[in-house]
Amino acid sequence: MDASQARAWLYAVADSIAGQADHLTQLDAAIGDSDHGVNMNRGFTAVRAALDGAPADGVRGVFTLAGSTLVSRVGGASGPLFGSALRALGKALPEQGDADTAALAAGLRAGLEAVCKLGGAVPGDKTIVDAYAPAVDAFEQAARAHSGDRDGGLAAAARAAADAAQQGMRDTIPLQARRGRASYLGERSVGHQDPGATSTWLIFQALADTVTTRRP
Amino acid sequence: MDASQARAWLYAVADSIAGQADHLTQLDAAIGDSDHGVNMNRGFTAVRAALDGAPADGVRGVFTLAGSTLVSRVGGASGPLFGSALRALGKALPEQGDADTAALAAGLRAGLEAVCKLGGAVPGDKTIVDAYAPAVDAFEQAARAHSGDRDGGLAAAARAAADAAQQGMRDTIPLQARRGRASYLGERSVGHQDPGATSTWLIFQALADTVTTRRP
Amino acid sequence: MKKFINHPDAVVREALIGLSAAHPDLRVDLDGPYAARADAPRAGKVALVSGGGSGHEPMHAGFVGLGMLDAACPGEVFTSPVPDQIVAASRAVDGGAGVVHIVKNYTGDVMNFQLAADLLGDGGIEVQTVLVNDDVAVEDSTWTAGRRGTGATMLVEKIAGALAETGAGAAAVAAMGTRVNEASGSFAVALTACTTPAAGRPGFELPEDEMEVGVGIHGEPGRRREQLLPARDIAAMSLEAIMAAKPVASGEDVIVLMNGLGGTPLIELYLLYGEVAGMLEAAGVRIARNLVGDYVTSLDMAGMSLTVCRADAEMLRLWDAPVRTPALRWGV
Amino acid sequence: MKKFINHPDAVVREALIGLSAAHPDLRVDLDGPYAARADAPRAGKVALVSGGGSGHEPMHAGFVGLGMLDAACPGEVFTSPVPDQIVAASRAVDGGAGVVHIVKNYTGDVMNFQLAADLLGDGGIEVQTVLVNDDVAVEDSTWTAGRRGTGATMLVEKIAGALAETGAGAAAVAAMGTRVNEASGSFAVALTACTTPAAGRPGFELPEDEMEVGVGIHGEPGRRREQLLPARDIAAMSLEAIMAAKPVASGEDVIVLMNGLGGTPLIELYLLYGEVAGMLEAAGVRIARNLVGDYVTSLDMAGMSLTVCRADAEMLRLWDAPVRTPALRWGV
Ligand SMILES: Nc1ncnc2c1ncn2[C@@H]1O[C@H](COP(=O)(O)OP(=O)(O)O)[C@@H](O)[C@H]1O
Ligand SMILES: Nc1ncnc2c1ncn2[C@@H]1O[C@H](COP(=O)(O)OP(=O)(O)O)[C@@H](O)[C@H]1O
Ligand SMILES: [Mg+2]
Ligand SMILES: [Mg+2]
Ligand SMILES: [Mg+2]
Ligand SMILES: [Mg+2]
Repeated sequence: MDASQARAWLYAVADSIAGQADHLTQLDAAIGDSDHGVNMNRGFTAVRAALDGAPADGVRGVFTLAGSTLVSRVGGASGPLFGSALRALGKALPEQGDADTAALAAGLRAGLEAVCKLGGAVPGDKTIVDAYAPAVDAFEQAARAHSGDRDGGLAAAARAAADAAQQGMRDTIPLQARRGRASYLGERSVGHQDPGATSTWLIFQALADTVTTRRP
Repeated sequence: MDASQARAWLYAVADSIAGQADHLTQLDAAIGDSDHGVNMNRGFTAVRAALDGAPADGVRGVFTLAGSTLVSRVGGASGPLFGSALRALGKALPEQGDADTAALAAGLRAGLEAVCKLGGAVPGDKTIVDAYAPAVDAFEQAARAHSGDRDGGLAAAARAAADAAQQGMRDTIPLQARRGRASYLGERSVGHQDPGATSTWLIFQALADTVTTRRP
Repeated sequence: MKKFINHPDAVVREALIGLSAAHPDLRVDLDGPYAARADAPRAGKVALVSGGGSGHEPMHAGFVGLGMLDAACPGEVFTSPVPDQIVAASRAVDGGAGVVHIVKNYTGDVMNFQLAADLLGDGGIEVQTVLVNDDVAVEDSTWTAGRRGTGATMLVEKIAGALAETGAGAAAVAAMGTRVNEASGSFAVALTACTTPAAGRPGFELPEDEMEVGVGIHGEPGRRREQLLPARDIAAMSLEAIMAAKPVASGEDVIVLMNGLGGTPLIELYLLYGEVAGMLEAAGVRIARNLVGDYVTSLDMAGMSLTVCRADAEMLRLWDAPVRTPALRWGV
Repeated sequence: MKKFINHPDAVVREALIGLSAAHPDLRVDLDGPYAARADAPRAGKVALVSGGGSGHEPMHAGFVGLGMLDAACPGEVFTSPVPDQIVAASRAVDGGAGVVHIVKNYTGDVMNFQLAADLLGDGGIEVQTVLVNDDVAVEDSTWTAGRRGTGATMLVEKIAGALAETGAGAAAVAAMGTRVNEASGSFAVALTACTTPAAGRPGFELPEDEMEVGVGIHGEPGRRREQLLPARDIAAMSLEAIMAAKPVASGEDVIVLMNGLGGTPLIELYLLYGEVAGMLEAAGVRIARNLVGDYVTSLDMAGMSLTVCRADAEMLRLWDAPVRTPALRWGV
């Protein structure tokens, strides 16, 4: 992945979140405080603006800038979590230049670890982690299996990650929340899809779309 | 009219107001503050209780007790107005014993004068006066015309007063209010029936019903 | 109807029980009913008595205390008090220096306070009356009920109350109250109707995109219904109506009350206040003092009222004087 | 959605403009954004900084001033502030004696304040954190997000703020805050949902005869939905839940906060307070101090929260200490 692909991914996330903002907010209305779409949209609108104004650095710079922007502009639970994930992803990548698929896999895992460390959630808590963890697993596996592909397995890994994130997102529905605002509802959180897991899926979906479209 | 007729009238008013309280409150919701039925019902419930506990005095005592009770228990515009009317009616009647129809007519006129003096309203202002004034006129006329009746014209006068009050009440609909709370609405008060005029009609209607039923 | 009540008929009484429990500085007489300063009567001090329908809390009982009212008479919800309770309250706080009644200009309030003043006069207690009629949405005409008393009532109570505390006579206290009233204009806009406990349903229905303009504080409809506007335009419309009726010149001082009608979040009141402050600044008018919050309410109505009082140095000095009441407190 | 706003995105900023115009004792930084005491930093005084999502007004900016907070960081509506603004506010009011953060226990608040504390620590400013988690509707478990911070936050801010004013050190101020939190329990019931400016519609629909029991202050649904009950039963249910989690013995003193969530008329809060006062009296518990009103709100939600804090003599002394803020003021 090069810097322009990284940018394209984040722009695609911004577009996707903007389009889904109302839906995300409505998911949050059911088990939270009706602001998740607003938060994510504010954050990725700021990311877009930051990237527009930033020099065309390497992938590391793109992701750390995006992560810092989310941390500084979103607030709530999602700002620090998604922001720290992107920042950790960036910091795991080479100081200069592009990242190969294996490096990206390691970076995504570093992002997941940052989320788990900051938020203390484990799989099954009905959070971002429930979409993010299976996505990283799937990304790693597919990256290894498709390392011989012309693109180093990036497209296959991204697709696998997006599918796994989607499944993880859906699997949050029957869960009772143990972290975040939804946990206050106790049993009433059962039967609703987690907003943060949904955003996580949108992010991986945007990755898959970006690297697929851009495969020459 | 003797004291037991006077009491029967006031009890009948209490019944009628209780039955129409919601309607009166709804009329007040349109151009006032949604409490006229509640106020009148509180007042006449108190009148009933006061009469229940009072010795069977003459007509004068019955009406002054009822009037004072309204003044002390209702508040708002309707308490002092209807209370003063009943008090003035009582005070215009003989110190002892019954009241003939002419005395009653004079008493009703004294009540009207008390209302006009206290509230400053004239006919056409969309108030109690718009039902009360024609009712008194009609009562006086019919009383004179039917003074030869077995009951001294009481039933005929009461019936005429009730009909005139009803007409006066209906005639408040097209008026723009110039007194009371409805006046704050300006032109928006047009097209609504005045709550106080409606209560006035109920009071005269109860009189007609009482003296008609009791005519042997 | 969704309210924290036990029974519609018991609301006023049970709230007074709570008021009494919450404020040991007040003496609440449940039979009057009235709420008085626990240290009243104070010999030689003019006694300020106010009252009106309940549903406007904290007005009036929330303004009883040092530097403001000596007693307040709460009527039933949106129903003026009865003469008996006004008489009882006035007698309870009369310190021999005279009694001043502060009366909002509503037919019911005026008549009941008048009957009470007559009874008190018969009993040898002279009453001065300050009539408050600040609501510029209604035209001032002797041929109608005239303007309503709304937000300015609390300014009158604060400033006249402070003057009474200095030992001024009843005529002077009443004159000051009247001066504050004359210097004040108010205008209110509602986004929803309110629901009285007794009626059990909203007084009117208002579509999602409309507002009632020129409402009072009794849940009644306003002067007109309009398309909902941005806060800036609502602030401008209200301020213009006030300034047209009660002009303030550039360079003059005002007290501004940005008041919530009960169901409006404070964040919106501050936003509105910011708009008003900007407009007054542009007009060269100095906001010498201000209050932002729920002071004169209309149960759960979502709405706001703006009051602007052209204040001279004496009024400002009295405004700043110590006050210790449940709802207004400073300097002590 | 019917609100006095200009645009959903501008609400917080424009309300801060109004706050700034209304309160010259505050210095409002619109870029932070934060609201600070105009006289901060005060050399040698521990600086108290709080913050959280907007929509809870007067909390927190309404509690900035002498004897309470040095600064407050308002986030977007119902969204915790970001680390940058917490850092900016803390730096602006740091008087060299250390900074205490008062943080309500929500995932977002905890994380953002933690990130800010880390950044401040890197810059040489030591931060002590008081975590407020008084809402007994939620079970206290290390395996979940735990209890929410609600009404007790303002008690913590008042009492720790008074201690900071005496020149106490940061550790002592934080310890006092924690003590107040541990002594406090809260429980809330809502009759309606609230509407955030951004979402534009109520967070949930609640039938005319039902209530949400065990709600927080962010418009979220409660622990359960129940048939609407009389005020007396709602008061009893709330008090019992608090007493079960935070027992108070007969003969002990408490501070009671009967708080409105934004859309509840004050008359209902007094009525509820009367019920609570009667029950506590029957239990031999003495209400040493109380507040009745809207202090910790949830926009326009019709609802109430009850907070009971078992208070020792030191807490009561600090409670009584002078405070001068937009929303709480006495003794000065
Ligand atoms: N401790 C946590 N770990 C991981 N994700 C979390 C945690 N707490 C909350 N989340 C995620 O955050 C989402 C809510 O984000 P958002 O609505 O923006 O913030 P807030 O809850 O502060 O309003 C939840 O749907 C959940 O996926
Ligand atoms: N000045 C007045 N003279 C005569 N009747 C009046 C006057 N003002 C008001 N009313 C009557 O009072 C009625 C309202 O009574 P009510 O609702 O009980 O009192 P309030 O207006 O104080 O709420 C009006 O419908 C009108 O008929
Ligand atoms: Mg949320
Ligand atoms: Mg009425
Ligand atoms: Mg009324
Ligand atoms: Mg939030």
